[in-house]
Amino acid sequence: MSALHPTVPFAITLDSATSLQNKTGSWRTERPMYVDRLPPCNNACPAGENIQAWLGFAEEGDYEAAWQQIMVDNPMPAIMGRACYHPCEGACNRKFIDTEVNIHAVERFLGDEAIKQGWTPKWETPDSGQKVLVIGAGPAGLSAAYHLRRMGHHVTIYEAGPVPGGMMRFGIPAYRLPRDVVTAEIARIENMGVEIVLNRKVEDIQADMKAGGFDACFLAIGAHLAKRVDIPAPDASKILDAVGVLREMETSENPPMLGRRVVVYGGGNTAVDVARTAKRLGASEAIIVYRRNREKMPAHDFEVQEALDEGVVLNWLSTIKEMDDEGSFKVEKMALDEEGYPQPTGEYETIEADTLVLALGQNVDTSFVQTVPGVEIGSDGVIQVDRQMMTGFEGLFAGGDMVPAERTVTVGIGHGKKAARCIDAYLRGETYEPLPKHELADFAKLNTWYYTDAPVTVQPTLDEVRRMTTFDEVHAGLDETNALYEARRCLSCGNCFECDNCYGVCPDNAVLKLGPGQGFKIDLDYCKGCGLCAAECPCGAIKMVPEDI
Amino acid sequence: MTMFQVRLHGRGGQGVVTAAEMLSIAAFLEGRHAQAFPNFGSERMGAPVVSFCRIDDKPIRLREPILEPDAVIVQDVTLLGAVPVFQGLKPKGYVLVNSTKTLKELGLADALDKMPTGHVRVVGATELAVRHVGRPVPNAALLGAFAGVTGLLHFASVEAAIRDKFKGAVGDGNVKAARAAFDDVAVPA
Amino acid sequence: MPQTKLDELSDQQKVKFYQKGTFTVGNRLVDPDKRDVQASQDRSNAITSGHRACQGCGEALGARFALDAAMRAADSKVIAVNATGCLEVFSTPYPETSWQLPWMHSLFGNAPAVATGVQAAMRAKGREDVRAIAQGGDGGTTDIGFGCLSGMFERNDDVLYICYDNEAYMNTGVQRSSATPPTARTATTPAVGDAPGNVFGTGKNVPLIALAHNIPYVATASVSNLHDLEAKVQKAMSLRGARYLHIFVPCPLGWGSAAEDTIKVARLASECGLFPLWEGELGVVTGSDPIRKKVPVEDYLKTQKRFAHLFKPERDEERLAALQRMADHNIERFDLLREDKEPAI
Amino acid sequence: MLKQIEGSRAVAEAVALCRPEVICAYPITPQTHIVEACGEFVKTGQLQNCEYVNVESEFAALSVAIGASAAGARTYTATASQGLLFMAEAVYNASGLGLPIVMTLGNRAIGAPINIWNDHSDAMSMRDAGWIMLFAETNQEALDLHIQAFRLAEQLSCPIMVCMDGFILTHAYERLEIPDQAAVDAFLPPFVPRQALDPADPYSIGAMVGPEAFTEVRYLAHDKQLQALEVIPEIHQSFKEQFGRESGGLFHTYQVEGAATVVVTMGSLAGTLKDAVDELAQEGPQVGVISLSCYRPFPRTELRHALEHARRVIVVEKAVAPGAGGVVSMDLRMALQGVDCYVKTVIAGLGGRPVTSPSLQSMLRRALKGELADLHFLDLNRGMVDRELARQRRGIATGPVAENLLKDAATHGAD
Repeated sequence: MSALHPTVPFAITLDSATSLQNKTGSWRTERPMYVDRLPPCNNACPAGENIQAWLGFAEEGDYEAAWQQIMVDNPMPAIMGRACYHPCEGACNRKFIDTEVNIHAVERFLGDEAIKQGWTPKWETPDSGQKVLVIGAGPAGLSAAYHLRRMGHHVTIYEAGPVPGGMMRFGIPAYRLPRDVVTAEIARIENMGVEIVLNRKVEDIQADMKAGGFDACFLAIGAHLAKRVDIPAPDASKILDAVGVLREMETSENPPMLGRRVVVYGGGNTAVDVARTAKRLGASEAIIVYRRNREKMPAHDFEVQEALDEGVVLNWLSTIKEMDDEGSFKVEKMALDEEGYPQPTGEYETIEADTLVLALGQNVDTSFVQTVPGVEIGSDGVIQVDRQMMTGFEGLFAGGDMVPAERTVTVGIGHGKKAARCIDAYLRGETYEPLPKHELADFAKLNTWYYTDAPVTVQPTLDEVRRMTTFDEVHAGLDETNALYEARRCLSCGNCFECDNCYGVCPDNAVLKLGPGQGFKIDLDYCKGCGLCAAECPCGAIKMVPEDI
Repeated sequence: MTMFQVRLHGRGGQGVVTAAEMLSIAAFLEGRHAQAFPNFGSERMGAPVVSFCRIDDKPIRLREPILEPDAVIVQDVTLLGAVPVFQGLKPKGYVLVNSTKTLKELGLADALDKMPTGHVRVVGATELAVRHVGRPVPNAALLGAFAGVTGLLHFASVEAAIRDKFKGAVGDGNVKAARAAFDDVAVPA
Repeated sequence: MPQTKLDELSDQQKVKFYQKGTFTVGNRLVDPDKRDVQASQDRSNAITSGHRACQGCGEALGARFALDAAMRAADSKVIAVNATGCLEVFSTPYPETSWQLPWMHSLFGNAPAVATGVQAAMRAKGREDVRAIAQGGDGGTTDIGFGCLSGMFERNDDVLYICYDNEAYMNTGVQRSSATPPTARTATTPAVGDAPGNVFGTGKNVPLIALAHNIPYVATASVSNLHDLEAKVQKAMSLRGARYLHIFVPCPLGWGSAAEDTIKVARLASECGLFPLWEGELGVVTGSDPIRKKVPVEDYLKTQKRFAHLFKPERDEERLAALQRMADHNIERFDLLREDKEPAI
Repeated sequence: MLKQIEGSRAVAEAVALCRPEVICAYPITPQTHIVEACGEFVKTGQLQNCEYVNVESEFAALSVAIGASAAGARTYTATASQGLLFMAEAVYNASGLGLPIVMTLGNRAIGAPINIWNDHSDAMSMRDAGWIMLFAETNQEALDLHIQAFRLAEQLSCPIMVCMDGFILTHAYERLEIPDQAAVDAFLPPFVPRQALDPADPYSIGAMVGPEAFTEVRYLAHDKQLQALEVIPEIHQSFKEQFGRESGGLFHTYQVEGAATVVVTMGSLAGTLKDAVDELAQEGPQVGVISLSCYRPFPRTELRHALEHARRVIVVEKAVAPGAGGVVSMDLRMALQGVDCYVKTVIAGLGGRPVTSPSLQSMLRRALKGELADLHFLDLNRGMVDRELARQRRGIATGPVAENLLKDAATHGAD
């Protein structure tokens, strides 16, 4: 047959692998294409974390790399792993298989590990020589300062209060967020060269910017003014506001005196925080009064459940009408109408209480910006910004609870990052344009047969008796093995994780494996376009696209 | 010598084919050419079987069945009425019949009375075999008798041929039976 | 959310080694030697590119899966004998062959015997490190080659026979074989008449017949479960004597299934119970691969046009139920719904 | 070494001397004694480094042989009659793949009616299968041909069928010269396959070849047979020099020189024929005899030379092509195109019917008188046939012909 084997019979005996001359790629009407799709967790993260990427490092046991990946987007993983309400987990595709990946627990593990190991963020941007003023050392301000610093700018934070952290100290109780964690993560930002000036209240922004030679300013003082309702009360001292109570917990030598029976009015997370705090301060009864039902409560269900576990009582479908002379509160029962709005029923009951804490939300103190030309304040009392997060005053940006958005630590951190990018672009005379988002990797794009059943790892929790008496952290962290386990539950939605399925299932050997970390390539000489690789890709990272024929 | 052709009749299980083969071996041992072959058929016990043996001093080309035998050996007298055992037998040929009866008793006396004296013998080969071998296989004894009657082969050749086919005690027994038959036919009937 | 006491920290859940894609072909988190052969850049590609199999061919895939695993197990010292059939035709039309191992095609019905000859030659030459594998489709195995197959088994010749079962004579244009399931439409069991498609009460289960020969190893496998398939090839190659591996390989053309669904269809066949994955040694069933996510037979049948008449113009409830009973019988017989559903690794 | 030995066993001894590495065995009368003896040799160690495989059918026997030969082993098997037909597909395959397998065919008739006795119908059924087909005249030649066959097969990479008449040769005890091992080793070099399945040098054997090259593949198969016509005489000569015997070659001639009448035949019939023509020569002209030792390839040119002075050629053959006549005759007529002679066909010895010297002589006498029909059935029981034909013409539902003929024979005797 051939020169290689001159003696073998003609035509009947053939030299090995000669079919490589037959390029079956010509059969194809569609070709597979490797794509990166947007994982739902990333898509849901207000801080814009590339969660899947850092879980990927964690899966390999490279925790520092994982942490560094978080640090690209979020300077405070240890805090975030505790305080964030993790919308990522709500979006996680794994919940359709068993339970969502316990992302926040892994993040917390990484954050704690970083503090323990003293890891520092890696950044190599050259000094820009430009200066930015950040007003407010809360999540948004710290985040903006951190990111701006990574971009090479000089950042100074003016903080009105005596300690940095903002709502991370004054809004979230210690049993959810231990203060040493907050201190450590803020210190790390300072160590990068961010200057924090405490007890420095800004009255005249323009003057301060000029005096300090700042090229731009980011405004993030938060929302600290408690909303109030008018409840007729003979003794107004028995009515406190939640922000005040939580702030006092942090700043005062002695904890606030709330009494044995505490009523908290409101249905948000702050209401739950206060009720749980009251319990820990020795209240025998902590009652949350809320005008709608449990399903409608804005507070996160798991927090409500933990409060119930700790003995907090929920009294929903109720509004507080007035306080009588004996210090009792008259409560009207409510009923939900067809649209789910509470309507008064005319039925009343009385609740005995030593203190009523109002947890009805906060307003922004905008008094000091009202004089800045061009700055616009909306009807709801928040500052209006454009798509670049800039106020009507050139060079003045704002974010966090001050601007219209959900008020969470994570949103604040996200604002800080975005503002930093916008400010950075502004300083370069440009406009920040976010990259277009990839197509979402929804559950339908996955082939989940390939994933093993792996239920979520349960974080150990503190004994309930101790939870009711101390401010020790309720949830313990994951240990390393469990964090690894949890990271490995990630499905890698929409992005190749080198499972080799495409390489394995191609009947034509038309998928080339390029080696660890290099991914794969379709050999179009031989790919017949059957689509098996795309169909059997577990994570939806291959797309069939029509050939131009 | 001119070609000497022997035809053996018997039934399956009586060693008819082996007898022809042993005969050919004995002739071979005497430096002759010999050709033994069976009248081929399914090898079932009890069926009439014929085998042949040609002996010559020169190579044998002929492959036809033996039509005009120089000798006929009848291993089983029950064949006498059923098969034309003497068909084509040469007038001066030889006949050996395995029986303890006389030719007369067998009803052969008249048919064979033209044969030369001493060319027709009855030998109790089965009886000899039972006595010496312990089994009613008359072939070796008949070969011994054949050597004695025809004088064509030395007994030593027959003995060697028997031992070629039957080893050990069975060979010894068959040689004894053959010897007894050989001796038996040495005495005129 | 369930709760764990702090003092139970040491009792946190044990780590199963990797959670991401245990059933995938490979995984960067697993030791290379524990990954599937198919994950390796150094896999043999016993049958390489350029072959003329249809798009999404299950048989081409099954052949590479099995032979690459066998070559890994035998240090590449493998000789393959191929019965006539699709695999042979699409891999070796003059002047090109796709095989990268010594390969031979003789006839339709004699592959087991030819392999016996190869093996005998190797033994005579003292080359018992070279292993013989015979392979064929279901027609070549369960029908025309069955006599030779049984002979090879009975003599316990040191041959691994691999049947690529696509449940009909595909090479000749989809005619019924003794591996064609009831109700399936083929060119010789058309979907016409009162009971369209192949009839109930026919066919033979060659893996069980193989088992009845008391040979060292018998297993069924599927292209949909590579871990299982490769483990079985490895097991088979670790033994001497006659071994039989029956691999389920969907045929998009013959079954009327989508090319990209080949593995999915195979998966459904096992997950519904119609094609149970099991193994046996010396006449005894020793294990089965449990169903992970049980589905009704319908889910499987609906993927293929050869069963379309069971659903249109109206549902053939009676025969659907009969097929479900077949699946249920397998599930019971091979204990496919037991609890230990995770693979050992 | 001279031995008084059965033909089958002698062949087995010869095969063993050739040191085969794989032997496939399946019983079928009349070749069974050969493979039995081979098995014994392997088991006793007389034949070493040989795998003896008891298969489940003739189809498997040749298939195992195909696999073994393709893997580079010297391979042997034996069969007969129905067995050859049962392996027919593999017979073509072995030659198509160019595998030098040596197979003994203990020639026997083919049923129905089932018949275990000798003729050449089996061999004739595979005459176009691409095998080299050698016919043995005697057991000595059968034995010698096997030794030559391995050398020839391996030299050409082509399978060889060594045909020997069932029972007549296979079961005959004769004085034979069994060569010694050293002589055979000197004559037959170790097998160096032209192709072999080998993991160290993989290729694919048995590709599908379409119209674009199939004719060429077949032409090459034909050409290989033509090469054999040159190689066979060389091997014959070489064998003669080493062993001193005239076994093999393309054909044997006997008294052909100057003979106007020559009988052509194959196999053991030649011996009886030679006796017959010699006897006949006492009363008339010497008739020559040619016995074909090599039937495939058919030595057309050589036969033409040998027969160019003959005026009457009578082919006595042991097979009939119903509706056509004699198979060998057809080949021979092709060979003798342009030679001024006539070719008569005599069908003889079917299903084990004895071919006797008297019958042959009587046939030859008629031939010499020019009375022989073009197609003559030797010793045909004309009465028996006529009565059956008459029955058939009467339109009576007569049942199977074979059964009727048996009844007829019982009633009328073999007249």
